[in-house]
Amino acid sequence: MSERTRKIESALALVLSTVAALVGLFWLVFILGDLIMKGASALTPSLFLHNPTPEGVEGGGLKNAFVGQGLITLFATLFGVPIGLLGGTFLAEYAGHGKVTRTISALSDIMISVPTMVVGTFIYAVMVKPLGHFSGWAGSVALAVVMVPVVLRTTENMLRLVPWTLREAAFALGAPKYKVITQVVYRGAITGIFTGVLLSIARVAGETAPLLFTSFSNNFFSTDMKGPVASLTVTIFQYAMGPYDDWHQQAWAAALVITLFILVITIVGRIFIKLRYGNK
Amino acid sequence: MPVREEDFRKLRDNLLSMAALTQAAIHNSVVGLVERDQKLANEVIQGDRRINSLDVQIDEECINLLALRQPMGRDLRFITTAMKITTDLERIADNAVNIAERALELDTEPLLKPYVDIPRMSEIAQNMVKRAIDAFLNEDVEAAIQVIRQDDEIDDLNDSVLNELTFIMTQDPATVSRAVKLSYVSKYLERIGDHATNIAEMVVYMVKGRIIRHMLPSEFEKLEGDV
Amino acid sequence: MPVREEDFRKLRDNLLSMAALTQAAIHNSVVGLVERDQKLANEVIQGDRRINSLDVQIDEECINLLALRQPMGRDLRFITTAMKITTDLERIADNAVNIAERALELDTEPLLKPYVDIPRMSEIAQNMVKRAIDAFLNEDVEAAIQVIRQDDEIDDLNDSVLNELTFIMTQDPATVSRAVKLSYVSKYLERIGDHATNIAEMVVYMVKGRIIRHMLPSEFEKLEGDV
Amino acid sequence: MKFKYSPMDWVFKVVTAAAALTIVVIFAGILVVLIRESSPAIKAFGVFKFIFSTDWDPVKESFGAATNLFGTLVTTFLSLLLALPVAIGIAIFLTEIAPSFLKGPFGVAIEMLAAIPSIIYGMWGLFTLSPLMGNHIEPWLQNTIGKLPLVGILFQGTPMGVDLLTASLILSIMVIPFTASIARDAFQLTPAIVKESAYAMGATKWEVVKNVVLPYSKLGVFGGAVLSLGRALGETMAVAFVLGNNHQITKSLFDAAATITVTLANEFTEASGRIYLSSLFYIALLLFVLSFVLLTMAKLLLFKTGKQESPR
Amino acid sequence: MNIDFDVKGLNFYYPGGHHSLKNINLQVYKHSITALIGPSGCGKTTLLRCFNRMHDLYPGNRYEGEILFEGRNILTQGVDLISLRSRIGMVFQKPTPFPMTIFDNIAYGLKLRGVKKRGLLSEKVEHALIQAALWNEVKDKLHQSAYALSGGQQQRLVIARALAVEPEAILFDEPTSALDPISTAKIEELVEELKKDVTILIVTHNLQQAARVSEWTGFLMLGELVEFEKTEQMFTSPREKLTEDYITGRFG
Amino acid sequence: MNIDFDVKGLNFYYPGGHHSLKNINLQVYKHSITALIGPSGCGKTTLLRCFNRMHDLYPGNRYEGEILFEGRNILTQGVDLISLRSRIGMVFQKPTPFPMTIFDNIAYGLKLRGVKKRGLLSEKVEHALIQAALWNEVKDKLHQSAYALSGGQQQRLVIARALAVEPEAILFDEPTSALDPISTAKIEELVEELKKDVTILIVTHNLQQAARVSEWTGFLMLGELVEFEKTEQMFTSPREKLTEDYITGRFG
Ligand SMILES: Nc1ncnc2c1ncn2[C@@H]1O[C@H](COP(=O)(O)OP(=O)(O)OP(=O)(O)O)[C@@H](O)[C@H]1O
Ligand SMILES: Nc1ncnc2c1ncn2[C@@H]1O[C@H](COP(=O)(O)OP(=O)(O)OP(=O)(O)O)[C@@H](O)[C@H]1O
Ligand SMILES: [Mg+2]
Ligand SMILES: [Mg+2]
Ligand SMILES: O=P([O-])([O-])[O-]
Repeated sequence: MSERTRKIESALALVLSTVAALVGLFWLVFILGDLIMKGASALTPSLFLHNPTPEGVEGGGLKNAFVGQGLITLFATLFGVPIGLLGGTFLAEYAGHGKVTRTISALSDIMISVPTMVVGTFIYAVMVKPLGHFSGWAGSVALAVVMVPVVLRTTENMLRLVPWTLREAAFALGAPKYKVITQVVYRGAITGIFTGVLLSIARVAGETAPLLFTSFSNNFFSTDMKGPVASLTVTIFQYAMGPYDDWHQQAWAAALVITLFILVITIVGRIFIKLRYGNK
Repeated sequence: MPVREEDFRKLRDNLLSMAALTQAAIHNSVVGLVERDQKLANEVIQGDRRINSLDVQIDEECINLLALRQPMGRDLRFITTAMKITTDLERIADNAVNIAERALELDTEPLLKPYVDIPRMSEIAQNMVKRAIDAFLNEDVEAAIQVIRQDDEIDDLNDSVLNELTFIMTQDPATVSRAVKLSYVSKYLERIGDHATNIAEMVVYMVKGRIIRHMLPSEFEKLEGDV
Repeated sequence: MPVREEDFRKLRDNLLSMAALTQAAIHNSVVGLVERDQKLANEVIQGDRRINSLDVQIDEECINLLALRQPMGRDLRFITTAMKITTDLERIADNAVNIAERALELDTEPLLKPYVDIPRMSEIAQNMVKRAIDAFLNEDVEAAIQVIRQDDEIDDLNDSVLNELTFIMTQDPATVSRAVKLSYVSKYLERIGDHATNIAEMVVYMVKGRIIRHMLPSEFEKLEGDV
Repeated sequence: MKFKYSPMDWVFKVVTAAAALTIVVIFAGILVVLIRESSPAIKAFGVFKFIFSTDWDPVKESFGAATNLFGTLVTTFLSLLLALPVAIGIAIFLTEIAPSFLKGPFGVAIEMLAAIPSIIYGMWGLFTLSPLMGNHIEPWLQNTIGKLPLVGILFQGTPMGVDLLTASLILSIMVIPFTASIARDAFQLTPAIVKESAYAMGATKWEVVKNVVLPYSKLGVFGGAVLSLGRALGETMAVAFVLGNNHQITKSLFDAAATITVTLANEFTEASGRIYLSSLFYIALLLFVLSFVLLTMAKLLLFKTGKQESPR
Repeated sequence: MNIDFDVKGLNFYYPGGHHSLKNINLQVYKHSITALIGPSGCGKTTLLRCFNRMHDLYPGNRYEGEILFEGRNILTQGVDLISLRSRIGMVFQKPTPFPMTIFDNIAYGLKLRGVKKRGLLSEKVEHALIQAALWNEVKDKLHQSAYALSGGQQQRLVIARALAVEPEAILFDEPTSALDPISTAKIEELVEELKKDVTILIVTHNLQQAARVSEWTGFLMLGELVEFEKTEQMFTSPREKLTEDYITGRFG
Repeated sequence: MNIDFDVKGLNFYYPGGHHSLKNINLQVYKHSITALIGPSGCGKTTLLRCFNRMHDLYPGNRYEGEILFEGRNILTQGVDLISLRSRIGMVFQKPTPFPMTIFDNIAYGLKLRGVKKRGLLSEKVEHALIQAALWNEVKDKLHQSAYALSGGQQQRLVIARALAVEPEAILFDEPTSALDPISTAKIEELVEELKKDVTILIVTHNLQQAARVSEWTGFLMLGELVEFEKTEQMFTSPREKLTEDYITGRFG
């Protein structure tokens, strides 16, 4: 190949990549733009302050779904994060690189990618069917199940990023192991772990599938976790499928809210990571 | 890598001691001769051990510094020069011992003639040694060049002493043994001057980073111009 | 860090050349004296420049090696020893020049007596120089110790030459000037022996890593036992 | 030699170990529960028969997974086909081409695309993309590529916008940022000096990318692709709206279809009858096993390649 | 000179029976600097890590023989590793500041020992920083993260951290191999300074460094201690041919 | 001796106007080894990277002055960087094997130049590996990944890769600072060997290394070339007081 053809080939490839980038950008602008346009108009105070009106009746809001979503996500976080965190700690700090660790790590990786729909059916079978009714708890547990492997793996990875010499340095000062972990290693990985937690919240906040058959939905305001609890995502699903323009409007608005929530969390998380690990 | 100030100080101190002892040896050997002071002459002979051991010590220090500090540039030249200088100092002291030995021998014989030139030579020699070492420690090229010049004085004195002694011997065979010994003393002092000159030359090399020993006079003049 | 074989080879070659030239100088100066060969004597005097420049060159090589290769252990000892050895070799050559100068002076005067001891001393001196340098290059302590022993022979010869000359002078004042010069020649050869001894002592130090110069005989004996 | 534990050390270790074991428990739990719940259907339809049967008749209570599997596999495959080149292009643009002031914002934009929840994609697909596809793009495709021999088959039927193609497109849009950011991260792991080395030999920018950056990060990119595959495989909400949930195996991309996840989302809560619900559990089990097998294979593969030539 | 550590017939085996130290015998003198040199993989680090039993962090490592420290063998089962390690500091190849403020880094070891009073802590932190020649550079930012310091400063911080608990000895494992020459020079100066108060063992790849800082040098090869000697002796006229060949660069 | 590079009044500015090289003048002689030394941040790397215009990879860098290479100024706009760089090799601080087999690594530059014949490639690859003193160690695994080699071998591989295209000059940027002493010695030996065929410019932090391998040495400080000199002269009796102080360790 002559130098000329090499240069032309190079230029061509670069143009194609740029086009690909523009395609990606196009979709983002398209989707977000659409979402904002359609969602912003329904973004009224009453959306947050009122509960849904009966089917077919205009007006009302999604207060129940906002509160329900908050509750479910909160409890999911309370269940999932400690387990993931401690589990990740075990893998990184105690189990070394042996078979047990590798198996659990691999299982977690697989669990991260396992369809969340399956988790929904699983929780349905163990928590909803035996009791005979949907419940907020079931929703929280389902989301927690989705969260655990995510938190566990990020924790493990972040802890492994902490150089071994740092631990040895702490041991060399005469610190017992649990102190080494809690006082030195955790601190070294704190930003990473925190980001992992944030991202896992962002991840489950947008989940619909695991909630469909667990917390289900509730047209009324309810903070009773023992019964069905409304959630934004399931509500969006129902409203979008529904026949009323009014529902569609509210679905768009809810979609906008939840998307913004997730985007903010994600961006904050990324910023943390960037500050800490200086990802070029 | 840096040679530490304290290493240098130690080296300097030892060199100064060695130079001082050497000067004293020259002085005492000649005084021993002139004043027929056997004790002094014997002291010089005894004292040589101390000078020898300083020589060894300085050499060892220098080798240690070379091994342990990897000196470069000026420091390297300083240390290698120190090693070579001690050889000369030690040799100067040996010459002083030789003078002291001759002094002891001559002490058993009557005075040949009053000593005039030899004490003079001794003074010049001591002065040269002192100044050469100072020039070394102060890295002072000009002082060193003056030392080199001074050597001519001592050479001239030596020539005149030899001529005189040869004359005396031819006049009176009985003086031969004493005169030969005295000619040796003069020769020893001349040698001391040579060694001091050597030291001075090495100082010039050290400071200028160039070797002037064995230079042609013309080259030498040129160098002086640079100072 | 490794000093390269080629650096050593060059250093060795230069040292060998210097030693060979020095030996030749001793040989030629004495032959010049004995056979009244002015040309040879002049050659020695001229030839000294070459030896001097080798001295400078070897010193520079050594300093460069110290600066550029940071030698340690044996290599360091070899290089520092080489630096000190050249001083002695150069001095040996100077002594040969002195002999040559005396040879030229004596050439204008009648023969004092047939030369017997002086050629003998010259041979021993040359032999000592050669063996000392060989001992250095081969790091051979035993050979070096033999050189140190040999010095006694030359010292004894020097003493007997001096006695004889003193006797001659006292007998016949006309001989004084020549006899004094001859005594110097003998003294120069004795000095050459001393320098060769010096070299040999440094070899022992280099190899054994200990300094034997200026040791008491008793210490020295002990050391020999180790060899 | 044993390390001396203080009591707190012991407690801490046991607690963390228990937490780690939760993963195993959940995993095993899912497997066991799903098998238990689907056992009536397993008994009724067996394994092979179920997989290859195209029946999905709640009335006759005759069920088979073939249509669901077909939809799942086709959408997954197509979406990846559409997404990969674009994703890698984006990654190249981000690491090698974009001027530094663009890198940051653009990277964030791509990550935002990845963070948008799938339900949003679904809704957007339903309300915006699907009409667009049905009214404009698909007819146009039919008139161009559809006229070609062989591939033409894929573009027959009435373009409705609720079909395999739209679903795959939505999936690919979802998967693009995901794959792109993994690929970009992998690209960025190429040390600057290795790239500089190639430039220093007189390579062009594309040659550096092709010969150094891509090979250097191929494992990472491959891993990203597999993860994307897993994503696409298990995605529910993005396709739930635009696939039509029609249990059929079709030749044309313009036909509606069903995937396992869509079927579950639409029918689970309404399923009446033991066998119907059990069959739904059965396909959930199949999905679980499918993704498990796929991800395991990918892991093993990655592990093997990783062992063979990991940069030190 | 007092003997601080007396290593007698020490053997060390990594898991799988890799015999990494073979019958090591040496004495480390109190308040002296002892360097360990030798080719890569000869066991320098392995030997160093015996002195504070760092090997016990990983399973399957086995010691034989004795290291007497104040007359007691620290290699026996019953030794309290936590208190042993709090008496013998260690500094690693790369700086290992903890993810805390500068102050907390230094105070960490003290807190482990139960020192809680703020005043006492401040005092000891200051003292340690002064000892480590870092005080002037950090006194205005004690409560900033330790990661804000440069590599060389971090390494001195780590040394200060080790010093704060007033250890009897400090083990250095190639403490400057990740640093630039200026920082290296500072650390070397500091190490020399420290020997007034502590016994120092230092592993280094760099012969020149061993030559510069240490008083005693041990040369290891293939897990054996070939020679142990006064440093000057070692580098100018070692006893063993192997040592000679190593220091003159005859082999790596 | 022929002049290979003639640097005249070179100034270099990083983006933001940081003036990193100030009026540099020096001559690099053909088939000689020239070392660049100086304290951290003095501009050694910056200077080296002017010779193959690596700075052009990043925006905002600016050259002033000239570097004549075969009489032509390589700092002008019109210069074809691709062909310039294919004539001047470069070796970095860390080994940079490409993610290919050993063979392909070496063949890479040749392939870029359009060499396709398998026979010719093999021959040139072998030749380059022999030149880089690596042939014996890798001849049985030419088709294994280059990452399987040790750090030192990788660095020699990178040198072989640079050699394969028969460059006129090779730029080395601290080529051994990531290597152990044995590998370092091998690379140094190799570099000395190479000057028979190529002109060598080497940046090093290690004075001893500059002393060992180079024939000419340039000492940089704060972006200025303080002294440029025969290496022996530089290390035994430099002209400038600054140089003297630097080499004797009076300052960093
Ligand atoms: N964790 C380990 N398990 C098994 N063998 C090991 C382990 N660590 C080191 N070794 C082996 O023990 C020997 C000594 O290793 P050590 O790290 O002490 O060498 P070193 O002298 O410090 O080398 P370096 O200069 O490269 O740091 C080597 O052969 C090494 O391969
Ligand atoms: N990309 C850059 N942008 C701005 N300034 C830079 C850049 N790279 C280097 N500099 C500055 O230019 C000066 C010279 O840097 P350079 O890397 O050439 O130094 P060096 O002598 O190679 O140092 P070292 O020995 O640490 O490698 C330094 O002050 C540095 O801060
Ligand atoms: Mg080590
Ligand atoms: Mg640099
Ligand atoms: O020792 P010298 O013979 O030169 O005086």
